Amino acid sequence: MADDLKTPLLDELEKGPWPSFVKDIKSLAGKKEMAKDLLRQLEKSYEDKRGYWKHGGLVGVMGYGGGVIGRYSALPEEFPGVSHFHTLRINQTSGWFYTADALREILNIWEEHGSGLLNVHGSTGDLVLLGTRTEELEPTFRALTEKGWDLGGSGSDLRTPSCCVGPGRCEYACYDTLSLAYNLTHAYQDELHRPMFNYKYKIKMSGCPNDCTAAIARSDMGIIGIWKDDIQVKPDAVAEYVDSGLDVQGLVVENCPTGCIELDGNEIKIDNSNCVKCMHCINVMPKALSPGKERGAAITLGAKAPIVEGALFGSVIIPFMKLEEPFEEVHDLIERIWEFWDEHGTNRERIGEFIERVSLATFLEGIGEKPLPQMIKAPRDNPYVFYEEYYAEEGEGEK
Amino acid sequence: MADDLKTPLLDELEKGPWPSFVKDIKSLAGKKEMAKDLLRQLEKSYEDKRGYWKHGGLVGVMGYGGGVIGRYSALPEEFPGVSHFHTLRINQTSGWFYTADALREILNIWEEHGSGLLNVHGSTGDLVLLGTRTEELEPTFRALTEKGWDLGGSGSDLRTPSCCVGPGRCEYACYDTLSLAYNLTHAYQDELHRPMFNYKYKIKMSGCPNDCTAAIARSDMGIIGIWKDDIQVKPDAVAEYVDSGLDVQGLVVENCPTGCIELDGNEIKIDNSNCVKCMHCINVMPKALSPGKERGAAITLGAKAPIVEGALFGSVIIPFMKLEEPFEEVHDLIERIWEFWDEHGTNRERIGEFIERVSLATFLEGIGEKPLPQMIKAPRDNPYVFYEEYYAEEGEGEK
Amino acid sequence: MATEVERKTDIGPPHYEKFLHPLVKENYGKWEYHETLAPGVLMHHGPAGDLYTVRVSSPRLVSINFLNNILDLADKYADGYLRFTSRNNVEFLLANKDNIEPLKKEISELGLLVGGTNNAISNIVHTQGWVHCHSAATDASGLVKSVMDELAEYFTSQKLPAKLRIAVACCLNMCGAVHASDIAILGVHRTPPKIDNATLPNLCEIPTTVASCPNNAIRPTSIEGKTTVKVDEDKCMYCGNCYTVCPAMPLADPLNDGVSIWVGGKICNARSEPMFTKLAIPYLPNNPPRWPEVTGAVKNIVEIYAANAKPYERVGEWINRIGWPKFFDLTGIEFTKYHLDDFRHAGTTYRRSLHNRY
Amino acid sequence: MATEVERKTDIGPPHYEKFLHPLVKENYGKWEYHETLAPGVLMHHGPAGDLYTVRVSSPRLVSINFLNNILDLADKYADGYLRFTSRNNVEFLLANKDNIEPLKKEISELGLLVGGTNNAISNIVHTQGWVHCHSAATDASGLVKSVMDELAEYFTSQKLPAKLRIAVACCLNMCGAVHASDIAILGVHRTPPKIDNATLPNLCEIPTTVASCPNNAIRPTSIEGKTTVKVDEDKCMYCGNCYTVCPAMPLADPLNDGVSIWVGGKICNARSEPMFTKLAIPYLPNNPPRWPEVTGAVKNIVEIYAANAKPYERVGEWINRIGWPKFFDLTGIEFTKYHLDDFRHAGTTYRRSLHNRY
Ligand code: SRM
Ligand code: SRM
Ligand code: SRM
Ligand code: SRM
Ligand code: SF4
Ligand code: SF4
Ligand code: SF4
Ligand code: SF4
Ligand code: SF4
Ligand code: SF4
Ligand code: SF4
Ligand code: SF4
Repeated sequence: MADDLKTPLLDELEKGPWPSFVKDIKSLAGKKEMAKDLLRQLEKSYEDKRGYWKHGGLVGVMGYGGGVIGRYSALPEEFPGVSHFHTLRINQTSGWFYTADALREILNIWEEHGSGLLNVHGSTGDLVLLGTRTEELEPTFRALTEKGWDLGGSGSDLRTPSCCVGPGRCEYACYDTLSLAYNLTHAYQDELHRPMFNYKYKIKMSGCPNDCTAAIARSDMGIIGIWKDDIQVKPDAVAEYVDSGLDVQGLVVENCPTGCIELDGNEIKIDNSNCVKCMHCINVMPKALSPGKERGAAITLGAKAPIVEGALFGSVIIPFMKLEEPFEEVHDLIERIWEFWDEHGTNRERIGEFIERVSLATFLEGIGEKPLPQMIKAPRDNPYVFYEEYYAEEGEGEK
Repeated sequence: MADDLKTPLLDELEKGPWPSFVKDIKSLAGKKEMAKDLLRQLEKSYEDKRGYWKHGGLVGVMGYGGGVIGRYSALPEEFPGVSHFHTLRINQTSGWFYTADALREILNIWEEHGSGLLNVHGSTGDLVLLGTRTEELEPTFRALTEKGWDLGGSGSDLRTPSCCVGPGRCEYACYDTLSLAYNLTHAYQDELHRPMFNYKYKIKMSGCPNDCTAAIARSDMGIIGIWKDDIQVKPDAVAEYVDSGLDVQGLVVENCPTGCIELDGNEIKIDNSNCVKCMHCINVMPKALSPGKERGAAITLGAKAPIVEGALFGSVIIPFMKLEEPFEEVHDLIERIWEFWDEHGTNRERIGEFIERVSLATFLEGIGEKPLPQMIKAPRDNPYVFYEEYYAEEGEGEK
Repeated sequence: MATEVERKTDIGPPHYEKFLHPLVKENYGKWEYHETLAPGVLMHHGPAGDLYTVRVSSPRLVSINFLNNILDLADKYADGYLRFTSRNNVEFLLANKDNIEPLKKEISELGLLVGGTNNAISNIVHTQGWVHCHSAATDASGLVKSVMDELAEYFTSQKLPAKLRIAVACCLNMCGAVHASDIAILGVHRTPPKIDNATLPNLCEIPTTVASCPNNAIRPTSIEGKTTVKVDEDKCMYCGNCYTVCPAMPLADPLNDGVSIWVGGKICNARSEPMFTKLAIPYLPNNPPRWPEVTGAVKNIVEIYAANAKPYERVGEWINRIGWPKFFDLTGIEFTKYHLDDFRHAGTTYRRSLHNRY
Repeated sequence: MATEVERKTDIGPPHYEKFLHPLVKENYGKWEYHETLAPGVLMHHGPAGDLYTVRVSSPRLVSINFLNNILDLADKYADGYLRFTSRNNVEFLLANKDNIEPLKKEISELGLLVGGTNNAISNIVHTQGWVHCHSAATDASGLVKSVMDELAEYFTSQKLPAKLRIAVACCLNMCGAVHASDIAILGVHRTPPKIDNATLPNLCEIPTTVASCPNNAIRPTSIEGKTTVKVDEDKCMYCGNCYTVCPAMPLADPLNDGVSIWVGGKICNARSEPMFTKLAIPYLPNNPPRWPEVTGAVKNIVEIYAANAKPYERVGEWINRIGWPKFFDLTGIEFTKYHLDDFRHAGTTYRRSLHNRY
């Protein structure tokens, strides 16, 4: 540790059982002026209770409009090591699977070109290389692409799609999340790298309603695995659970949101017509129960954080779609959505706010989908219907 | 029946098991030109599929601004009998209790001065005398007051308060609805008869959460009986229900919205800390269960029909208030509410819309009540808090 | 006008105690429990003795003749005491159990029905319609008569899974219970107000009229030098608020006015919280005198509900259990874009979870 | 820059198959079930054999040193395969059960924790804070470290009633999961933007800046002949959207910035539908480096929840069962006017029924 580094406040964060980011940054402070000045500036933030970063400028790599977040210290004289401190967002792999060797290649590049600090991963899913100078961006990018890595999204573009581990390690996956994430990221390279949308557009893919990527809360478009038919039941395994002492009545039956499970001795009966595919019973008894055989995904639109009309969860636009390679139906849908949003959305209007503004009915019409009762919690309760058909003296009409 | 009365369409409504208003109006057609022309005009409406009434004008009795709804036929030449067809709204009695003799006095007055037609009762609760001429209004009023009857509300005033049968015939009544309705109607005669509010203000009183007057849906102020302590249980009577074959488990326990009842053989145990006073268990087993002993009412504000911001249910402003004669606490509350609404509300803005516009927090401050978690379903989920306390260099402040 | 007596005002309604049956007075606030002896017949038990209530249908729009008949029965069987309910039924209050049957007989001779208690369809809360209101898009009394003729068996029996409350209102003002009923029938306009430019400038205050529109569809304009208003037809959703404020903007339109059907509202707190009524059928034609499309639609919903709901499950509770897709499925009602909310809180009605039935 | 090779663009991420352990490839899409062998250790059973996952804490903000250590362990115990989770934990994928214990030992020697599975508090989803973002009202990494130090035992055990997900975000943009977490910690500003009139006219487009405010608090104004903006302080609710659009309107205010605490959100559809997080504590001071008020408040909520919830009941489900009044009661958190919603759909949060606990 450099002896000119005095960070008494941050030093407090080296204590305690949880791994310490301070310790980790310090481990680089000897070789990286950037790491050292980051700690110094952060120490000052801890003293003064405020950040010292300037609003980012327009920096990036040639031909791309996204993937880099510009960042400059507000105190560059005091902390020259972080006078530039831009991040690069690198497309992670589907499901965040890596080999040690592949990751080492990235680390080596980053050791050479940047701060040596990373976020593994960013909240959207990217591998975030945290902190480098403007003049290093292009060389870093070149080195990365040579090893097969590309930048992710930022700004008003398609953001790096992300997906759960899915069929890679999960028995619940109702479609191949890894394959779809790969497919979409490649299909929409232009949209990912060249911001031309009204605002950001995030896609998250979860293989089942457990939604381990938080698609319903954090993605403009959520593609969430689901099934249409009956839950698959292995009666022997049910009996085993019961015999093993699992309180199936209390923990499973009584927690079913629609009360559609009945336990009779060590047999269960599910009224699948009332099952809302919540996953709970399957989660508790994975050896005995699994999603049905008619599998696919529901597609939701519009989730986002609260800026500015309040946070939204995604809302179901396609209650069920079969998902099979080459995923043409998904492409077709995505393109219809983007086209309509592009034409009628306004600047900085996320798709969720857009749908609320133009109304779900108009939106469905715009993208060419029929209204279905699965898209709503309940029909309208107010009588303010914009009737479009009417009768005129001469016969029937439409406004 | 007058033989010049041809109403082939309306005649269809004389058939069928449900009592026929047409038959009833016809029974007067011989003696009342008003009834006859009402039928004729109505027949025309049935032919043409539209009403033939003109927008009411300003008619009433001297010194009152409400209680009369003016109405004129749009076709006075064709239907002179209903060229004027005003209604008088008469204050019903608490709980709509009458004696035959008292009602006969009203009927006699109405036979003399009006159409002989009535609504028993109007949706707000008044006894509605349906159809008379402008010049009859004052004599009718005089005759009515002589017999002890007064007009109800209309326009932007306090509307006729109404209440459920309550302690008059219901074992569930948590306070004396009849007495409070009488008390309020008399206490606020001026507000009832002289419209000076921003808009109408309806008060409905139900003795328990069954809410047999629909206070939560149809009154700007709902006063709904409730208790705070434990449901009273008669164990013997519970056992009797069980023994008699009532499916207490299926019909009571499993229908409790918070699952706070347990049935053990023929004993029940209620976790009253989780009971939300929904009444269901008491409704199913009235001989065995009854509301607790610490009784009073919850007070809700703001219910209304959809014009113009959408329908509202009342929202809890006072989670619990003891209600005992002379009801001073209620008066005090009502006056604080009216004062604040009067000062800050706008024209044609019901109290429910007013609260939503200024916000519940502001409203509570305005009427001098503290915020309580019982007033909401859940705290805010958006982060747009208008913080009012802040620190300035010189110390603490408040905006 | 005979001798001049002082004119009274602000006397308020008479004290209710005058109208309480002696048995009611004695049991006042001390009632212990009640039982339903038969459809329309209740027994309330109190320390001073049992009170018997006989509940009788009323069209609500009645004549003095109707009431005189009722009052005579009250004198004959109920010691002259009676009351009306919050849903406009008549209730005879009897101290003597033996009077129940003779009273029922005479009621029936008058062409009236006994019932409406417990798991019945009680009287319909309704409004004025073409009988009295300028604003009506349909008639109320005729609709009620037509619907209740179809459903009378549910008034006189208690065979439904739970109480079923119906409301009728003749325009969007919803004078009554439409927004919180198991089934509601609502008169609707479907074309914008027709502006009477000849009278408007004299009859209406322009700023108030403009301000009355919740959707800012009304703009001031000038015709032949006089200030009047025009309506942006694309923004109008036919609420009628302008007409309430300005008589020169009527919405009535015989070709297009009609009726919409709503379901699933409730008021009481029993089990579930109060619920708003939701759109089931956006439009059915006005077809007087019998409105067969409306009565058919309502009866269909009642029967599907009766066949499928569990005991104590109100219409809205039943739909919440089976889900809206199933409701549309079972009733055969078409799901349309009109069912999708597009008003203020529309977003809160979207399905924002994966909980769905297919 | 060495020899000039053709610069590649738009190559997208590498194909995931390259990174799948052979056992994963064989079992791909054929997994049958899983078991949790110990906190942080999962076994997934597939026809080609069992896969063992060891989940390890990560501060997410890491150095190449940290990762190199991790990668060495992957080589040594997991045939060089690893993955990261959607909550930023590291997962080693082992074909050999015998490697679990030695791996755990080395992990612990590195000062890392194994856990986060099942009914645990998993890693905190968080954001940049004072480490990188211009917008931050607090630090994220320091808060996470402080909170997780307090709660580490819940990461390494599975003793909670259900999963408990925590999120931290350093400003209202909520880059992460704040709006749908069991517990969320949110950096807040409490004073309006301070306008830098010297630079604003050059840096910002006035109409865009004015339009950015959701509450119309921003108006154009002129100072010394230059067009700039002013803020109506009564209308500002400190959302920071103007600052995102216009750098000359910073909100940072060391005296007043701080942290709010939110509870009861969830994402998965298990049992109940996804729920938003709701306000629990409107404001706690920024007190670096350890934020004792915040860690204390979070720990209190976790412990009260742990002691009172039923199995499988997430924080929000627990609160829904016991009711908000009881939540405030049990946790001792003060209920204030700030808890009452006053934004767009505020009315939908009012208690519009009699269902209440006292
Ligand atoms: C780096 C990252 C946080 C992190 O530490 O992980 C991040 C950082 C920023 N986000 Fe974010 N967001 C990041 C994921 C998110 C997420 C989570 C997600 O994607 O799942 C959200 C919530 C979901 C959503 O999209 O709504 C999110 C919602 C926002 C918002 C609010 C958007 C809204 O509509 O409410 C803004 C503000 C904006 O867009 O103007 C924002 C803006 C920003 C900016 C660009 C700040 C700004 O105002 O310009 C931040 C740059 C910080 C910096 O210095 O690097 N960020 N941002 C995440 C991206 C890493 C990655 O690519 O993997
Ligand atoms: C007579 C009555 C209907 C009936 O047949 O029973 C009635 C009749 C009228 N109501 Fe009503 N309302 C009547 C009870 C109601 C109720 C029910 C209640 O009070 O429980 C409501 C719904 C609850 C509420 O107050 O919101 C009701 C909500 C309206 C509204 C919509 C108000 C709103 O804020 O949404 C209007 C329109 C207005 O106020 O401008 C309205 C307006 C009217 C007017 C005055 C028409 C108008 O636009 O000026 C009607 C006069 C009809 C006529 O020709 O007599 N009436 N009105 C009811 C009063 C009788 C009585 O005094 O007992
Ligand atoms: C007479 C009346 C009060 C009055 O002051 O006039 C009344 C009287 C009783 N109600 Fe009611 N209710 C009356 C209107 C209502 C209303 C208001 C309405 O319909 O507009 C409601 C709310 C309806 C709703 O939720 O939409 C109402 C919801 C109840 C309930 C809850 C029903 C449920 O959903 O479970 C009960 C409990 C029960 O039936 O056991 C109840 C129970 C009762 C009891 C049993 C109370 C008692 O112990 O005496 C009375 C006889 C019930 C019956 O008819 O079966 N009363 N009751 C009203 C009769 C109206 C009618 O002619 O049919
Ligand atoms: C690895 C990961 C997916 C990935 O692609 O990275 C994952 C993996 C699994 N999840 Fe998950 N979930 C993962 C994030 C999530 C998230 C998203 C989040 O936390 O932001 C959720 C939604 C959380 C929420 O509702 O707020 C999530 C909600 C679930 C649930 C539902 C829990 C519940 O409330 O009942 C289950 C079911 C269960 O645990 O039995 C589940 C079940 C599982 C299973 C058992 C699936 C399986 O059979 O393999 C996996 C191990 C669970 C465990 O950790 O105990 N997973 N899971 C994520 C691990 C994050 C971490 O490091 O802790
Ligand atoms: S979302 Fe479903 S399929 Fe994907 S990892 Fe989670 S539980 Fe498995
Ligand atoms: S998935 Fe959920 S709704 Fe369906 S049966 Fe299982 S617990 Fe019930
Ligand atoms: S509201 Fe309650 S007290 Fe009043 S009549 Fe109905 S059940 Fe009885
Ligand atoms: S009143 Fe309702 S909530 Fe309370 S115990 Fe009875 S059924 Fe349950
Ligand atoms: S509902 Fe409309 S038409 Fe019917 S009485 Fe009320 S205001 Fe008149
Ligand atoms: S009917 Fe309603 S929406 Fe149409 S112009 Fe009149 S006030 Fe506006
Ligand atoms: S939450 Fe706010 S401060 Fe934190 S990274 Fe996101 S934009 Fe920056
Ligand atoms: S912080 Fe938000 S509310 Fe305040 S001025 Fe800026 S944009 Fe408007």
